Amino acid sequence: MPKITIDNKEIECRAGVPVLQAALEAGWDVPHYCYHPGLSIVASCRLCLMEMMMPNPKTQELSWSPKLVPSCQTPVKDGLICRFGSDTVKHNQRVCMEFFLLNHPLDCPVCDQAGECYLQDYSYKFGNPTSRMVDQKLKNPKKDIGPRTLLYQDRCVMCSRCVRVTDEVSGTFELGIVNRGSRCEIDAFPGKPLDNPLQGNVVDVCPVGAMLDKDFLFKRRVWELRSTSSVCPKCATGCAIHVDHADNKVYRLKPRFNPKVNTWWMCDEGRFGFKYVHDKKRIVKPIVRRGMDHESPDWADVPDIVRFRFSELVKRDGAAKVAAVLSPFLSCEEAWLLCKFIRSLAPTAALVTGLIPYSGEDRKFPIGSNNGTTKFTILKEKCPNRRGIETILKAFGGTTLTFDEFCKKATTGEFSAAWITGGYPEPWVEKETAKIAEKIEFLVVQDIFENELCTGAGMIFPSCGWAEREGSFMNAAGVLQSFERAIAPPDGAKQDGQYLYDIAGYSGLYRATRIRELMSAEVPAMKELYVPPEMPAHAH
Amino acid sequence: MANFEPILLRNRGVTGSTSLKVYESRGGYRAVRKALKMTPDEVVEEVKKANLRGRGGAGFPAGMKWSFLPKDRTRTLLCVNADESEPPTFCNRVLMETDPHQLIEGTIIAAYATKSQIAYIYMRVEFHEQFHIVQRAIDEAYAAGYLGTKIFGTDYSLECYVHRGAGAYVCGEETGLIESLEGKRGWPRIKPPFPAVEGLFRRPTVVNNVETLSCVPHIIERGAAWFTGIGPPHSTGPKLFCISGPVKKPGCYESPMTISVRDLLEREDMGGGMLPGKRAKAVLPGGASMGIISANEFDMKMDFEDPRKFGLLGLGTAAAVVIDDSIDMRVVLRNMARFYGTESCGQCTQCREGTAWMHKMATRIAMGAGRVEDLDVMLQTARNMGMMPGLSICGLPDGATYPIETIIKKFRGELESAIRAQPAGRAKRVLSVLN
Amino acid sequence: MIKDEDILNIDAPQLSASERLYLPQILGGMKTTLQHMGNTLLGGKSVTVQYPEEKRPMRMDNYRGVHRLNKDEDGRVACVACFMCSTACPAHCIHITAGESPWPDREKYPVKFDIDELRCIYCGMCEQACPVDAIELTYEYDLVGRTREEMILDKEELLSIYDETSHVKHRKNPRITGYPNTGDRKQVEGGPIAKAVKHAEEGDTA
Amino acid sequence: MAQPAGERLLKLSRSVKRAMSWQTINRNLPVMDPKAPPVLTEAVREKIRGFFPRYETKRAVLLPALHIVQDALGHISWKAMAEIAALLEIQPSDVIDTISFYTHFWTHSKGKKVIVACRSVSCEVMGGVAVLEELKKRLGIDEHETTADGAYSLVTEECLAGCDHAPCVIINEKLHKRVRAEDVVKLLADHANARLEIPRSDLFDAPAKTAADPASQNSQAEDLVGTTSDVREMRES
Repeated sequence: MPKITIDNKEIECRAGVPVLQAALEAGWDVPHYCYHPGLSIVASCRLCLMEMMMPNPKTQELSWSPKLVPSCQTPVKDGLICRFGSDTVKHNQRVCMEFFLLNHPLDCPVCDQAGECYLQDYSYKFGNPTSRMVDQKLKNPKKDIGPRTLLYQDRCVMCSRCVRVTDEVSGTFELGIVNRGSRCEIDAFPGKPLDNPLQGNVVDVCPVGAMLDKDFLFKRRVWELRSTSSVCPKCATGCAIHVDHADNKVYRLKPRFNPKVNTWWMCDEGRFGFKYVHDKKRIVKPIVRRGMDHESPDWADVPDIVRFRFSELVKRDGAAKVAAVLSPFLSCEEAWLLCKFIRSLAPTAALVTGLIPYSGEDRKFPIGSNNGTTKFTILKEKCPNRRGIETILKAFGGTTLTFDEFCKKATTGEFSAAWITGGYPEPWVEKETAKIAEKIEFLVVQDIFENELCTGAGMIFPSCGWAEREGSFMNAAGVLQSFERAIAPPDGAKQDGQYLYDIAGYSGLYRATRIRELMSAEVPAMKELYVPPEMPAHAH
Repeated sequence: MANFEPILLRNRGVTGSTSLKVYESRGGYRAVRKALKMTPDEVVEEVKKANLRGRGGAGFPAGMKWSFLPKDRTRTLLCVNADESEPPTFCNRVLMETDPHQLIEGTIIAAYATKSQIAYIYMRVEFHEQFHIVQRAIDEAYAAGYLGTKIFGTDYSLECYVHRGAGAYVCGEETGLIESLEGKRGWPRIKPPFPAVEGLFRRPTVVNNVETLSCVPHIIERGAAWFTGIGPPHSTGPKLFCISGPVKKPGCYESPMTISVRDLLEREDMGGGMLPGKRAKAVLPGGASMGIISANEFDMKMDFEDPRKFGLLGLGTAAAVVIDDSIDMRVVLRNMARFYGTESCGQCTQCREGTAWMHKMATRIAMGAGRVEDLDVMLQTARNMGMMPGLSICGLPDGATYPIETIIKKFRGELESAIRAQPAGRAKRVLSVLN
Repeated sequence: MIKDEDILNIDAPQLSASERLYLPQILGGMKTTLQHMGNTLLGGKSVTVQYPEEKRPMRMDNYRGVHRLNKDEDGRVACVACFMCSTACPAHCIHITAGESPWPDREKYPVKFDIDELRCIYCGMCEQACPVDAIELTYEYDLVGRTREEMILDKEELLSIYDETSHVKHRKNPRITGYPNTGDRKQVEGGPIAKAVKHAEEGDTA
Repeated sequence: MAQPAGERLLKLSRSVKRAMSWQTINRNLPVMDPKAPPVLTEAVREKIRGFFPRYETKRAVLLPALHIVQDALGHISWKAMAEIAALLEIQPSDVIDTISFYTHFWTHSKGKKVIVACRSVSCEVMGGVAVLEELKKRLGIDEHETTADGAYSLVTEECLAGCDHAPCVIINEKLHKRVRAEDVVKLLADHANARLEIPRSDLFDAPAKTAADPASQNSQAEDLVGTTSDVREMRES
């Protein structure tokens, strides 16, 4: 680990990073626009310039170099001495901020970026309060550069991050820079809009309000949003994300830095795939069938009903006639609780891995990259926790089945009681699968939307969207990540974990961390929860 | 040195000087034969000894540049910078239209010294005639076996292509030129890595100016000692000086770097004095980017060192334009600001925004709606954009700073009185219409 | 902690004999009452007003009554839906839904703009926060309603209050965010500076 | 996509005309008809391919290719850009990126002859402004415009490196030296004012072999959709 000295303070930093990154991680707030740790370095914003000690070419004596050097372009080297606190550096920052704001429309009140805008933050911290320019500002119209993204050209600071994202991350090259000098603009070729599956990252990397998401446009001011750490449930990659929500509503998802999984990026499929959480057609109440009637019991009575029905059947038909289908949308904790419950009543019950949804092929980015150069992958496995469920089933042992095996056995009437969990955002029960409902005497269906199994179900539980639950997912690469609850479940519904907790015989409030402790004692693979390093503000 | 025998321009005025036959009959392609008998390192050493400083503007020694190439390189490329876009410079144009074979010979020697396989001549698109002249000369050289595979019967092969630019000043910067050659926008690259290590197509690349390369055959032929004997020790060799503006004989003249601006302006074998009825007020002595000198500074020596003493950036391209006293200094200021405003590439913030802002202010001043404080803002903006050693990727903003700063500093009285002579409140009214 | 030496004990002042009679004070009070009575009976000048038929004159410019939403010169809502007022509101009584504006000179406008007048504490922070002076408190104080819902004023009601009050209390300082002089660059004849100079020259001769 | 391309373009151009400050340029729609025949002839393509061996990457051929296309078509239309991109195996956005950087390339159709007036400091000192004004007056057009008959386009350039002959003007390839305002009429009337007097190299063609034909190139619609600001159209501001 090289040691460098910034502003007379010696810090230890990671090898191979630029001085700027080291300074940001060590707590300095160095203004910068064009630098992004996940993109190539262009050193064009000239805002992160620093003074550096250099040997004099003639005398070899160390002295402050007369030229300010870009800290984003200078790699750390043991013994490097630099400073950000000197007057020259500060003067340059002030001057640069004036230049950045010369042609900026200053329309913060109507700009969606206001509140998380680097231009605002840096102006407050490093800039001048007034502009000396009295002449007319350059004005550019906004551009509809893609089906999901708008470009407000006059707010642009020409950091070219967006262009580099399309060049280096997605590999689709839709964006380019047109014109030169102060008339430089970002643009796409007409008819070749920004529509790649990773295009949302362009909005994330934009340090100002030039690139905006049509989906979030004008919906909320960002300071009203609260951010919760979560994991994207849309595919087995399991990108670390932030769920931004307000008033019990999810407004947008943003990627969260995770060096092991998604680095700084996420795909559009995940980014805009949260809408089902607010679907009006969701199941929000537990439902019990009594004869031909359906009624919705009080949550307090639910554990007794479930236990009674299951134990009755176990007594009658034996423990082996019970099965639990664990959907890959369940968190590890929920799956563990369900297994625990089923096995406590029926020790030889079959545990089944739920249906794994696949769609298309794995997509690697940048397009045309191979294993060594891939920066991002969208997997064809469209569920977050297949590997977690499998790990838990393995730990429980006994009869474990795949979903197909279960269906085959169920159609021959091998099970008299089953608990089938769903939680799939898309319809998942096929005609063949629906038939098993007739063959199972007591069927518990736990799903987010009503499905074909529900008609034959003895009991229906509302499942919650992942933003309403807490727990952990294990992605396809085996990284276990926790996600927190962002919003409350809809009225009447209860978090899956909570009612499973109650049914499993625990009392009190369900906390994923507690279950994880209990679980990891039994399932050693669940011990290693990966928490990505917290990045300082403005670090990317 | 009044009767200095021209070296680079020795074929000027000779009929058919652009043809291979005439060039060879006047001693051409002797140097390259001599050089091909030497080892490449010896050629580099000779040029280094001659202290041939680059004629493109920065004055970096050419031999030194060549010696920065990595020793274990497999493929080197040579770029000839014929993108002469600095106003009011035209010496490369004169060299190419009078003596294209001299350039080709210099290119071959430089390519041999740097062990390059391909030489690209990056020529600005406005040089239409010059392109045809050089291209035809190259064709002739190919036909004669001076270019192509196994040139002059040796084992050395060299391809030489002309690459035409498309109208961008910044492509005269070496990394901008390289980017442009790669088919991209001419945005200068961040350094390091320097082109000598990683340049065109990520290979070691040498970029030299036309005039620099035209000197090379003479150094090889007559030796470094002869070359260093010309001119003062820090500024050796013959240099082309351009003069334009209202003088009797505007044009390109060759001389050692011992002359002063006054010599260039008034000597009979050079500018020949001002046109009747005109009086010189100022001179931009080294191309636009170096800055301006007023009439009482005409004794400035035109070499690599002296201009710094007069607040200028350097010698630049040694192309002087004379501004007579009928010209309003506000117009010159506007012209300079406009040039950098339109030619800034837009990569670095200071340059992109600063040059455009100065253009706006200078235009307003020139149109008679300036304010005295605009001069101060311009001066500060110019400095904020970065004076040497610069804040940006390339030197363009430094080049933009010097003319603006020297014009405002040296002609502040004139500018201020012009602004004060405007009708009262006019600037305010103009600004109210603008905003 | 308050220290003992910081505490100052003050004894009640002793009243004099005449003060203990209270008569001068009583007489002083009676004098005012009689004066007003005399004025009413003889001069016909009444102190009380017959509210709500009559209203007392008041300082219109700084009274903090019911809100209004200002309109711009073209009669459009001046609000740009920046949410500054709802952010500043300590009572959380302003609820805005923003949308893309149908007008070319602005991009955002309030689709819905509700103020819960019962939650409002009339502190005037919304007025302070507004960057375009679109929300203002008026001199209207007699706000009544039969239900709580009625007391939530929507955009139309707030705009109609502007119509009712704007002749008395003008919009403070109409400004607009963004683009004061807009226009397609290609439509401008000559450059903007040249145009401005020409304009100024016309002014010079005039 | 049921609408015919012409209709769509017309609609698009109308929407651009109507738009004001918050005008939105739509990049989702192609501005060219994908079914229209290619604008680059095989001869032009062959000429471009001839440059491939000179450079290590195909992208590096972009500048020569643009010169060739501009010489053949008079300007580089959106369709031409897309075809060049396909030929050089790069993205069209890279082509517009490069084109827009250089002042020499035109995305709009231009006249048969392009007059480039120098406005550098030497030319301005020697009276270049008067020449430019005279040119504007005689042609009846402003900078960056084309005469109605498509004969001339007028542009300005920062320096033509002909300062010893200031003020100078280039018409197509020919440099006219020491042009005085009173010479302009004669200059424009001269049919040979764009002819180069020296023998040409055949590496590049003489420019503007074809006349600007607005109807054939859909240039009207293309002009309207063009980039929002243009360094080539930078006037006094």
